[in-house]
Amino acid sequence: MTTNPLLDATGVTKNYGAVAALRNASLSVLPGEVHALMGANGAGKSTLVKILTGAIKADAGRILIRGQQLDVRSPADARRAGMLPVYQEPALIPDLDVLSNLRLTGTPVEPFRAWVRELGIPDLDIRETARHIPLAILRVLDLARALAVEPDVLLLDEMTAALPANLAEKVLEVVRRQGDAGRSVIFISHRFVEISALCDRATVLRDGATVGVVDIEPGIEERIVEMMLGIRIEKTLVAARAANEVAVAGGGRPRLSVRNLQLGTKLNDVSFDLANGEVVGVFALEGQGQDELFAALAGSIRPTGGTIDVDGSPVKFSHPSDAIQAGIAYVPGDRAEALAMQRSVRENIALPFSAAPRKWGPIRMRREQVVVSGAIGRLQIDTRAQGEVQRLSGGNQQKVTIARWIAANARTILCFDPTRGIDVGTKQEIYKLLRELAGQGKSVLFYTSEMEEVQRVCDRVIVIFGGRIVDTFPVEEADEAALMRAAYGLPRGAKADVGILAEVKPGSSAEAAS
Amino acid sequence: MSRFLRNQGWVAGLFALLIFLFVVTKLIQPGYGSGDFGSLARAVLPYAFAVAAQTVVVIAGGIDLSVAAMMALTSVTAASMMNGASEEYALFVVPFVLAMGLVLGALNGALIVVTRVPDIVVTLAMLFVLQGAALLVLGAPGGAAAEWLKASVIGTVPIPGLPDWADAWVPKALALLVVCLCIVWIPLRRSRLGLSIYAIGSNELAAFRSGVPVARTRIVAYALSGLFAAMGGLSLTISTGIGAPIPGPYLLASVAAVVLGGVALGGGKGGLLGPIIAVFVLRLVRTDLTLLAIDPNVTAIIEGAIMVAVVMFGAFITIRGRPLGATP
Amino acid sequence: MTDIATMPRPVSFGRRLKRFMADRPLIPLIILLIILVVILQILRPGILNERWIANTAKFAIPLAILAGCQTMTMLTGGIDLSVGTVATMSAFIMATQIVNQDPAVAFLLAMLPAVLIGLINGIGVGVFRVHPLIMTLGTSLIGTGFLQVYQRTVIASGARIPDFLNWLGTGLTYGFPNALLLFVPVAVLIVFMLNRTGFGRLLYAVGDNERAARLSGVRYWQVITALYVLSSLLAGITGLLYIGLIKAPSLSLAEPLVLPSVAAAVIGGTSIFGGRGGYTGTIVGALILTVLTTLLTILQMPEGGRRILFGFIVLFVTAAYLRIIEDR
Amino acid sequence: AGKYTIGISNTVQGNGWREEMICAMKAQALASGEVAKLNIAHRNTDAAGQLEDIRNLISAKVNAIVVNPADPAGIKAGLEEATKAGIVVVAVDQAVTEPSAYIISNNQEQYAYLGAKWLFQQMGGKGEVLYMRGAAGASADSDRDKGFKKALAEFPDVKVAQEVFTGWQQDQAKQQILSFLATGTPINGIWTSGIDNVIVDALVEQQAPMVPVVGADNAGFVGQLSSVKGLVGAAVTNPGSIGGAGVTLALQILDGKKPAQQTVLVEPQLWENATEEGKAKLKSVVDPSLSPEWPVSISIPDWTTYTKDQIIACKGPGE
Ligand SMILES: Nc1ncnc2c1ncn2[C@@H]1O[C@H](COP(=O)(O)OP(=O)(O)OP(=O)(O)O)[C@@H](O)[C@H]1O
Ligand SMILES: Nc1ncnc2c1ncn2[C@@H]1O[C@H](COP(=O)(O)OP(=O)(O)OP(=O)(O)O)[C@@H](O)[C@H]1O
Ligand SMILES: [Mg+2]
Ligand SMILES: [Mg+2]
Repeated sequence: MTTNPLLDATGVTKNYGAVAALRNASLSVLPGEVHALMGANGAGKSTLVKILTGAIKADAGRILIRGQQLDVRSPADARRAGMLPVYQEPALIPDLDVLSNLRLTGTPVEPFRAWVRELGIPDLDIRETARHIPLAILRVLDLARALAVEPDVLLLDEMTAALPANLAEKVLEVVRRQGDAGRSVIFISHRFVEISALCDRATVLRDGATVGVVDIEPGIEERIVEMMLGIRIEKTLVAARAANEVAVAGGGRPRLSVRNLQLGTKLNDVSFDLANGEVVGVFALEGQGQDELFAALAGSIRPTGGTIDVDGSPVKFSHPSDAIQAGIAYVPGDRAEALAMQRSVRENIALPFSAAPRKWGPIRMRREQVVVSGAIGRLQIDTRAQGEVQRLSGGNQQKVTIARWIAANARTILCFDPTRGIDVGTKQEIYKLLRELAGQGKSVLFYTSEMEEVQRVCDRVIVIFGGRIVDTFPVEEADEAALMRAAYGLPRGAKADVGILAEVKPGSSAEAAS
Repeated sequence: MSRFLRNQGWVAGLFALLIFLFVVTKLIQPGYGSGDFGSLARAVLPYAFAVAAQTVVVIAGGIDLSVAAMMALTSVTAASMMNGASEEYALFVVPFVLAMGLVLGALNGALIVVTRVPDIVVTLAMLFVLQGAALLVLGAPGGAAAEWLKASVIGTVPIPGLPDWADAWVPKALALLVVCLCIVWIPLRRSRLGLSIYAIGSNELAAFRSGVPVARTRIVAYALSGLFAAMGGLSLTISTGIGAPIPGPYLLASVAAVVLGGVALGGGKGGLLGPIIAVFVLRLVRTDLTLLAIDPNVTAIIEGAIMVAVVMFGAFITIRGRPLGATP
Repeated sequence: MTDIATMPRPVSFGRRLKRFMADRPLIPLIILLIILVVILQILRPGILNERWIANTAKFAIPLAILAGCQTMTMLTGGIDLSVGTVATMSAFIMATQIVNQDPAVAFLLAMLPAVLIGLINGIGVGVFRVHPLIMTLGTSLIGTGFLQVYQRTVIASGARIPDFLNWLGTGLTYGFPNALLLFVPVAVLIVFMLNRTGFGRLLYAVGDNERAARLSGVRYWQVITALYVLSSLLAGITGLLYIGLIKAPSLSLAEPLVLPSVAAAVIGGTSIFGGRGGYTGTIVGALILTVLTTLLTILQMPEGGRRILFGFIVLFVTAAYLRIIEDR
Repeated sequence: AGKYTIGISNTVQGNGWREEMICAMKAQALASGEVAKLNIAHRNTDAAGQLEDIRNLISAKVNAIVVNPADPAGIKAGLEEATKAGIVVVAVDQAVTEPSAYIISNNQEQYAYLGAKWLFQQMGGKGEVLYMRGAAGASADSDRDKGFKKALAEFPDVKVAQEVFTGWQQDQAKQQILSFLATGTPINGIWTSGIDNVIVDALVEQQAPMVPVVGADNAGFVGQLSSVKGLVGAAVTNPGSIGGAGVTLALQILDGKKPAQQTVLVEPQLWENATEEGKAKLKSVVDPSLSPEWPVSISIPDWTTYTKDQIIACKGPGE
């Protein structure tokens, strides 16, 4: 093995009009290493990956592959050079079945199947149309497709962000083995647990420029965070939720009361309450019915049985606007679902104001401006590219989806994985925000794919497995081991090893910063 | 099985509708026979090619408003070349005109790629350009077609081993249609190029990121569309014996049949079989209306209503049939 | 990839100009319009007089209003191909009903089919999710059919163009076409609606991301139904204006305006995929097309050549315009 | 009462002239008493579409087909099949190349020649003429072009100032004439291919100098010839009622009375308002009760037997 870098990029620059996505980024990856690419939202990580793989063209910069300057102009070129990306958005063709997708990219089928099994999906139907496959599985298939051609450099852009813990864990294992086999991986994630469990070195980007390269060793997280954010932050970030802060469930009737909710085979007999001023967490592995639960509460689909009471009176939602009328707002995890990408930040935030026909008339611009900028300020949205939401970074887009309901002053917010793909700083803000909302007597239902968030934000957590609520914990008891066990449908108290994440002790240095 | 129904249910339903219409036709006009079926096949011919042309680009996520104008141009070119020429000369004319369709189609695609103007606008502009070119080739309907070409759509195909009464139901026009479509479509469908066409229609960004040469694939899709349109233009010249520079009603008909045939406007879905069956359905409806001597003005109403009703029905069953629990 | 100097260079005048125009997309369009007029003046010195300007405005106005229908529907990712039929129906019904009806009654009767077709379009697109192209095509077929049936019933009574429409369509006041009295308020209203009202916001939002709009509490069908009814009403009013201008009620009166109305909206910078565009650009687009038509009439060129030129110019203008605005 | 079923195929819909033709067919079928049912395929289409209609009419087993051909040669195959199936085929308005078909038509070449010659004489045999043709590519248009060119050849000092295709569309013609007038190019006469009343309207509206105008015998234009001050012009007859004549011819053949030749031509007449006797003639044919797009010559002597009420009612047998 040589010590010459496999991939060496220097001085990469990319401007989008006035916005500089990358100013002076460099990245050097050695053979056989798992190299983390880190940075806050909008730092330019995805942009760099896209440039390295020919998906977009850099304005300037030099890229050497195995010491040679290669002209990578399209993903097909990158593929030939042995560099395979898994982008932040799924890349399977929605209307083709999996097999055709493989043929399209010239991926060998058998290795692909093997990888898919390895990654924890034993029963994939290869003739299934991609459109009908859940997002998390699609991400895994994307990865398997890249692995199947044995790439020299694998570039994973927030691969684990949309994955439930069980799948994420398999992915991490596989990625680690790639490094062991002498192949390189560029790994983007906002989760320090993953970085420290997996990576050898990390390159940190800030505002489009590389600000440092560090070896991953215990205790390095703080330095990374420091570099990423450019400021020294408090050593121990206190949990957003103070231990003594008890739900102000003011004895009155619950804000939201769900009884025996039924939805085909997806939800079974789901009952729980959400009090005013309470944040209730929902924890589940992928596809246990949490999507359906949120969709039903948001008025997107109609339950087949059971009742929902809001403030003690029964409601039936046939459209999201009914739910909104009842003060219930839904923030989807996929921001592409929530935002009008070509419209301005302002219009996106103000969208609910015009929804009802009686609000179709002239807009009171001044009043709207006040409300909207209040929300923007509250979430500290980076508005440099506010003319079109699509030009914001992923994290800032996510903030807009929440800002909308802050502006509309919704009483209950259903947050479906709101911190997916969001940097540590922003995450803290969101946690704080959710707690503040609770403090104002609002109620939040909060699904997350990251366990430690449960402790930071929630008062209570309900665990769903197979469409049923299998357990409800007060937050004090919701340590990761307990949550994990419940999420796998194991009875409380049973001792079982459920993978590497269970080994990470709560409060270990690895996650102090995240 | 359920996947087959999900993918092919629409085509199967359409086919059932076609059979039903044949039964109705037989009831209206008990004398309806193989000769009349031959007439139907001949009427279908230009429409079927127009629809094939439209289908390819719609699957690739585009639309081609210049289909009818392209047919007019290729038709007048063929007719004026064959005017006064020998029978053998047509052997050269046919491939020439097909190549011309291919090249002009590719030009459509190249203009879309190079100018980055939306396809609907580029092909709208090309509609005017091709119409103009057709008028320069032939100022008025005219020209001629070789006799052997004209004969190639009249009569039936004798199939060895089949009794005469069965042969009578295989008109040459139908055989010609099937052969021409299959020669292009079947190899395409099986090739990576075919997959690429579906891919760019389904999700262009994802296709690009999967290594599909998006621009080249789009040009190829339009070139194939041009090829089918040229076949349509030739079939017009063959069946009428002349070329007409003013485009026929094939644009609207092709869009309607594509949608009736279960190919989603927007791309990525569907096949060629559905739209072709839809063409037969639409033509047979016209035959039935003529057989019933319905007031001609009501015909337009009925045709429009069928189009709207069938598509609404299709939308309705997709809304109802959406799997429970899928997040809308 | 090669090393490119990353030093900030002084921004060249050309780039600054381009940036300037990109931020004000109307300016390049207006420049183009002026260039066309200058060419016209060079070809036919003296053409640029008051009378010519008034005439151009007269013909651009109906086109601009119909293009307004296209702009609004295109913002939601739709298109309204039934505007031609609707305008024709209103015009024809007005001209024939005025003969033995009170003007107000005739007006209401004339607007009735507009409302009905708009409603059907809206319900088809908004509730049943039929593709707008197909839906509006279907209703325009149906409308044409009904109009032809209707025509039979009024052959005996004949037609008359009400004086008021005559005055509105062709009259001049101080050299200004009276049609401006209708157009200016309509245009102001559309622009205001798109930029400053909740409904306008929703058009953009729905066209950009329907699911996002839905999650924000927007009921798609309400917006779409209101939109298509509005579009149809505008088309109906255009029909009345147009009949005042043309003064010959024919059954295809406004059909030739349909494709140009789409072209005008596109040239004016409205995206046919929805979510982007506006009406001021469309107005200039309509003016450009009208002047272009005059220009091509004046060029003594065979019809074929003229159409070719028209097609290429539309394509070129759209492409150039996209280039200018895209690197904002 | 009647015993025959007659099929009709026409490929231009919504045009006043063609609508009159269809009404004349219906009225004549009714008036003859010999027709049990009409089967009318009447829509906008081309030769290929007309072939389809003709074949459908053959499938419907009609006794005779009266057809206004989209193209003389383009429907040959269909007409041949019809004759083979024992169906009488009559082409109206325009000729066809199929030898077995009978033809009764207006003489289009003569139509143009007559009008153009009169116009050039009015212009004093010199000057600029605005030549407003029909639809580019249509066969009636190219026949008329022959007639026009023939007349032009006889007047070497007459020049064509501009040649435009109106597409036989009122609105297009109006826009063209307005932009032409705005150029201020002097002209001495206007020849139109039947889109005439909007041209006169435009001259009046724009207060442009009146020049001689030649059009067809459409009700609107004929009315203008008697009412518009200063307008000198001529209407050349192009009766849409030729359709009724076609039905009559078909019935005669079905009854065994074959005409001497395959082709019967109806010669156009010219009605002008330059002379007193012309004015009187125009006065007698003016018919404000008709739609302005309808030709006023709603009947053809010897060939049609229906009344004016019948053609206006536009009802065939059994309706
Ligand atoms: N198409 C575009 N047009 C304009 N600006 C863009 C575009 N794509 C990215 N940007 C800008 O470039 C910057 C970097 O974006 P990028 O997506 O690379 O960030 P990231 O580091 O991947 O962030 P995240 O962690 O949120 O995914 C952001 O400020 C973003 O607004
Ligand atoms: N058009 C608007 N512009 C700015 N803010 C608005 C607008 N419409 C509503 N809001 C804000 O959103 C919040 C909730 O709006 P919602 O529509 O539920 O209130 P509402 O009582 O229906 O409003 P209204 O008083 O206008 O009828 C309010 O606090 C209000 O300030
Ligand atoms: Mg990113
Ligand atoms: Mg990003």
